Amino acid sequence: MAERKDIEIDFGRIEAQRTRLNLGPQHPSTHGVLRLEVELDGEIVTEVVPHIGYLHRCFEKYAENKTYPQVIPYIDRLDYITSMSNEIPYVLGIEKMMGIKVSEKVEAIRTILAELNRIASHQIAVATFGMDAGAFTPFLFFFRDRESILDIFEKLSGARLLYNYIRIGGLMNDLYPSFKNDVLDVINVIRKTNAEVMDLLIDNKIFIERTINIGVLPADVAISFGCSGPVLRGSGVPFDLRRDEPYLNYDKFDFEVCVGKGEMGTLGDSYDRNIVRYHEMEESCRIIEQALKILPDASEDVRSAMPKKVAPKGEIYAKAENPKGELGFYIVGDGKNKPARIKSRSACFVNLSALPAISQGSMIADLILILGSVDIVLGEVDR
Amino acid sequence: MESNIILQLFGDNIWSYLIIVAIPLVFVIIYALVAILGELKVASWVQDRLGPMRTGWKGVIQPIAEVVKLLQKEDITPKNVNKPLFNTAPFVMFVGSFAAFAVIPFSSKFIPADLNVGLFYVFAVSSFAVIGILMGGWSSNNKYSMLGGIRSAAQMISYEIPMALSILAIAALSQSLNMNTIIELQNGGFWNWNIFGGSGPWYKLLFLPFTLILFLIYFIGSLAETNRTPFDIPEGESEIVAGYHTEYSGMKFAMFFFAEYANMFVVSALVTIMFFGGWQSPFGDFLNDPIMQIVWFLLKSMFFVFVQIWLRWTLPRVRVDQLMYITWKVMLPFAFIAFLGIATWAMLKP
Amino acid sequence: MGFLDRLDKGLDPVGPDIMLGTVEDLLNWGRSKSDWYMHFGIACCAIEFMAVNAAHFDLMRFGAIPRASPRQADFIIISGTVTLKMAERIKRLYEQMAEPKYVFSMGSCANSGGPYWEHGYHVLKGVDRIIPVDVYVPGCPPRPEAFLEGMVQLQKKIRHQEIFRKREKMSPEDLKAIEDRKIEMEKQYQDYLADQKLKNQEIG
Amino acid sequence: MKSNEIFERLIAEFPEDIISLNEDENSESFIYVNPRNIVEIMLFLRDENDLFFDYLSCLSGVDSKENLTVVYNLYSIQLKHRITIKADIPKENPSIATVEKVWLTADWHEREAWDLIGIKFEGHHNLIRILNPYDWEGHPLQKDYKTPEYYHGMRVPV
Repeated sequence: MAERKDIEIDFGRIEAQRTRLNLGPQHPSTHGVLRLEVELDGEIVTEVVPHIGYLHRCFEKYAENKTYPQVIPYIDRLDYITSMSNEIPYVLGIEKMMGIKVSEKVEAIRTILAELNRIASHQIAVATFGMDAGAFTPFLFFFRDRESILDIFEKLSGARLLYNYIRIGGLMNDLYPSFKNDVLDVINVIRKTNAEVMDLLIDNKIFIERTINIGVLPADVAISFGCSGPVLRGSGVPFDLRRDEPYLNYDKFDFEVCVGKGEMGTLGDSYDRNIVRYHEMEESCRIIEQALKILPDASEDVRSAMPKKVAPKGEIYAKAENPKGELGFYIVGDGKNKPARIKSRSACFVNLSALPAISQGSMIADLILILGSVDIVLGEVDR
Repeated sequence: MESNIILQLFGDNIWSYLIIVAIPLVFVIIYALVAILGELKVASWVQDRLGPMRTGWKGVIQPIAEVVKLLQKEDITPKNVNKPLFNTAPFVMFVGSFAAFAVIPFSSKFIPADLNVGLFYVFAVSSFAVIGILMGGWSSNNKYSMLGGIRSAAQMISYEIPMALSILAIAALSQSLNMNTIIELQNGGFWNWNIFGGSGPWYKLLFLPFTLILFLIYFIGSLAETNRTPFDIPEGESEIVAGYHTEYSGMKFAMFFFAEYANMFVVSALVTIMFFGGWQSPFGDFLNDPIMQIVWFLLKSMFFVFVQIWLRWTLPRVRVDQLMYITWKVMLPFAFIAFLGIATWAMLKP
Repeated sequence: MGFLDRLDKGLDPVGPDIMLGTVEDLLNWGRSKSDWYMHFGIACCAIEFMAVNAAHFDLMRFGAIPRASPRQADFIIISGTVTLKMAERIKRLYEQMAEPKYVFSMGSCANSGGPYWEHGYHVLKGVDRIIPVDVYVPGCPPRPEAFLEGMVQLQKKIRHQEIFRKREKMSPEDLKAIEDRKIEMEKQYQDYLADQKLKNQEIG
Repeated sequence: MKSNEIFERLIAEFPEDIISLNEDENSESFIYVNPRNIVEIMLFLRDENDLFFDYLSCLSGVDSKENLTVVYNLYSIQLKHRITIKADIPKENPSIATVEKVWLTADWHEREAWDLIGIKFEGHHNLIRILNPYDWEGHPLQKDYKTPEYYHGMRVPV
């Protein structure tokens, strides 16, 4: 159990004025509207105070004022990069409260879409991490290939970013005919780009030197901070809800939980968190390939299990392994058609709370990279 | 006198000198426009995009639109800046890079000022840029600018030392600091360029590693000198917004912009002069008349400008301490060794 | 009518090789073709804006180049939900930009509050409540094509602007309105200063 | 470990503070506890070898008309079991001891619960607003919350 420590730096008798620098809320690399109040001693960061809430969009207030199906669009807008995955814990929670069983095809589709969205999210994460390090080109390579994933989502749901596709007890509509081929094509494209980015960015000596040994997050501290997803796995903890508490049909697939190994620097540094994301893209491709095999070809009514009236009673903490980490919804239903309370436990919010602890004593250029390796989306932090 | 066609044509009077001054100025402006377009287009090419397409044919007059726009922009002098320093910094920076053009030989018949310490002079005036950046960074009264200015000063001063050593080695090899002399010694085709040890018998190739090291050291140093990636930490966008020119707008910013591109050309020209034969044709006397010499010189220099742009869009950025590590602990020892090697070759040379 | 439109329409050329245009046309052309933008990415729309920048849509085709510093930007793109906590920052950044400056409001949230219109206790219902907006791009989030259309519209707007409007040509009402506006702005500024002073006292 | 076993372990250790266990098939099983000894209970849950709840998944505040409730969703990464702990606190004096010393993640969760619901966490080192501006008034997720008309001169409702 690591205690919170105040780092005291002894500068002897030198009296130097420290700079208080305000990074954000509008800054090229705070990944949105995060504001970091940084105290600098030359280039060394002595204190980081995150100020959040610049994108507080009152999600929980909305959840109390909308009916259960109407909440789903707002859930899309939490972590707007991973809308498809966001819907899954909420929908699973309501289905469990109401005792709804969905068909095998619906589960397989949900799995495929969640994994596709995981790839899209990790692409952005690795890309922006590279951009923080000054490499602009991989960012555009990933955005180019992310379009092919978005095209599939668009053909399914009609929207590019915020889908509202996974519904309580089913899906918005059935797959289109060439879905399988599209997905297989996308996997090929992704693998090709990943190999390219490996050469261009991740194996680059400068990049490795920049990212190793900074922002080291030991495993026990990570668990105590409640970190999840690639941030926790980067510290070497093989915790993945897909394997530890299987939902959908993840228990049927053979995949590896990627953990950081500290092969270049220290275990749990920024490089490890990034490489975990990189390898997870490949694992997601494998899951998708297996899921496509068990996906039934026959078309069926994916809306058949959808309840006429959604008014569950009871309370549940539903969670799922999102690309960013564990996204949980604590849902309280009192038998009316509107939730009494929905609290979203967002992975980014929790992961970000570890930032001050791991960035003290680093340089200001490293602070940006550490923030990039934590991979936050402010929509989910502020909700 | 014989190295300057303008003086031969128009005589030794004030008008000739004005023309001599005007030619590099016009060249800098045209070159900067081409380089800006090149930057945009090369970046787009690397990133699988098209780049500017709507301004003229394939966007070729995009830089002109930029200049027309920049001329109209409001020129903000923020309230709490140190006004004299803030207003002079861009000009100091531009003068620093433009002054270097005085000794750059575009051809055997055109060199604005044929100084016998040309190499030394270029090196001296290009340090002017440090003062400009530091003035701009400090006077802006902005923490990002301040960080950028200080970083830049530290970086440029450190990188000048290994660069100076490689210049010294070339001076030892050519026994001269005069640009034209250095280039003339490299005549007779690419085989006699300094990168291959200058003119000499075959065993000059034994010293090839030393010249290559010197070339790399000079080129890497020049990237740091011009604040290009991977050493663009003074204006590293992801950390300190726009670095030392965060607070500058309109034409003052354009001066910084121009100065940066002019600096890029100066260092590329120096690489060409010192290692790649300057205006010499690569094929001996073939196509080596004064007009073609200009073409050769520009081709070689622009190639290195292109390499700088290309690197910028490919590599990540290094950190401040790594930057210092590279210069003091890697480049400096190697520069010493290479200097000794070249000095040996200069003594052995028949 | 702008210079290039006149070219398109083929209005009477004076001679075979002479094109007539005013200085204003040239200046407007320069501003419309060289748009350096500052991306104020806030929420979902920011991701779509990044997609606009990427290879598929490539905003740079229109001459738009990103700048990180507001001083060097020509227009600012507000993409996402503007919250009350953020509003003052947006206003300050807008004021730091150099004239002539333009504002893009991207997405329903920035236009009007969007889906957070009804119960959003912490959401500003439209960024045009604090800064003047030139182009509204609707959508939640707008498709990249919609944004590109907005870009074209902005260029059209810039090309038709009158920058050399003479004061003597203005009617007395206009002049009076300008004077009134000046007085009003001065008053607002004094109020703002007093407010800041009060706030500083409270904090300190 | 099943929730009833956890309940028995707890009731043996803290006979006065554990109120009830609620089990339901389609709902989360939760244990009501008395708020006054919450830190000791949490430390017990975290440090016992067979319980080992090292991971605080979520901490939420709920306003249920009569009183405010603090809900702790606990999970054990090593043993892979979960439990929900609930503590009711009165609306007039909504305060409970902080658990930030038990799990570091509770720091921000508690600040959020203070900001949105208005639960005071005694002993928290920095209990200030986190999502709303620092000079915001009221706690928006309370059932009787009224949206302010103006904030810094900007109109808030439509």
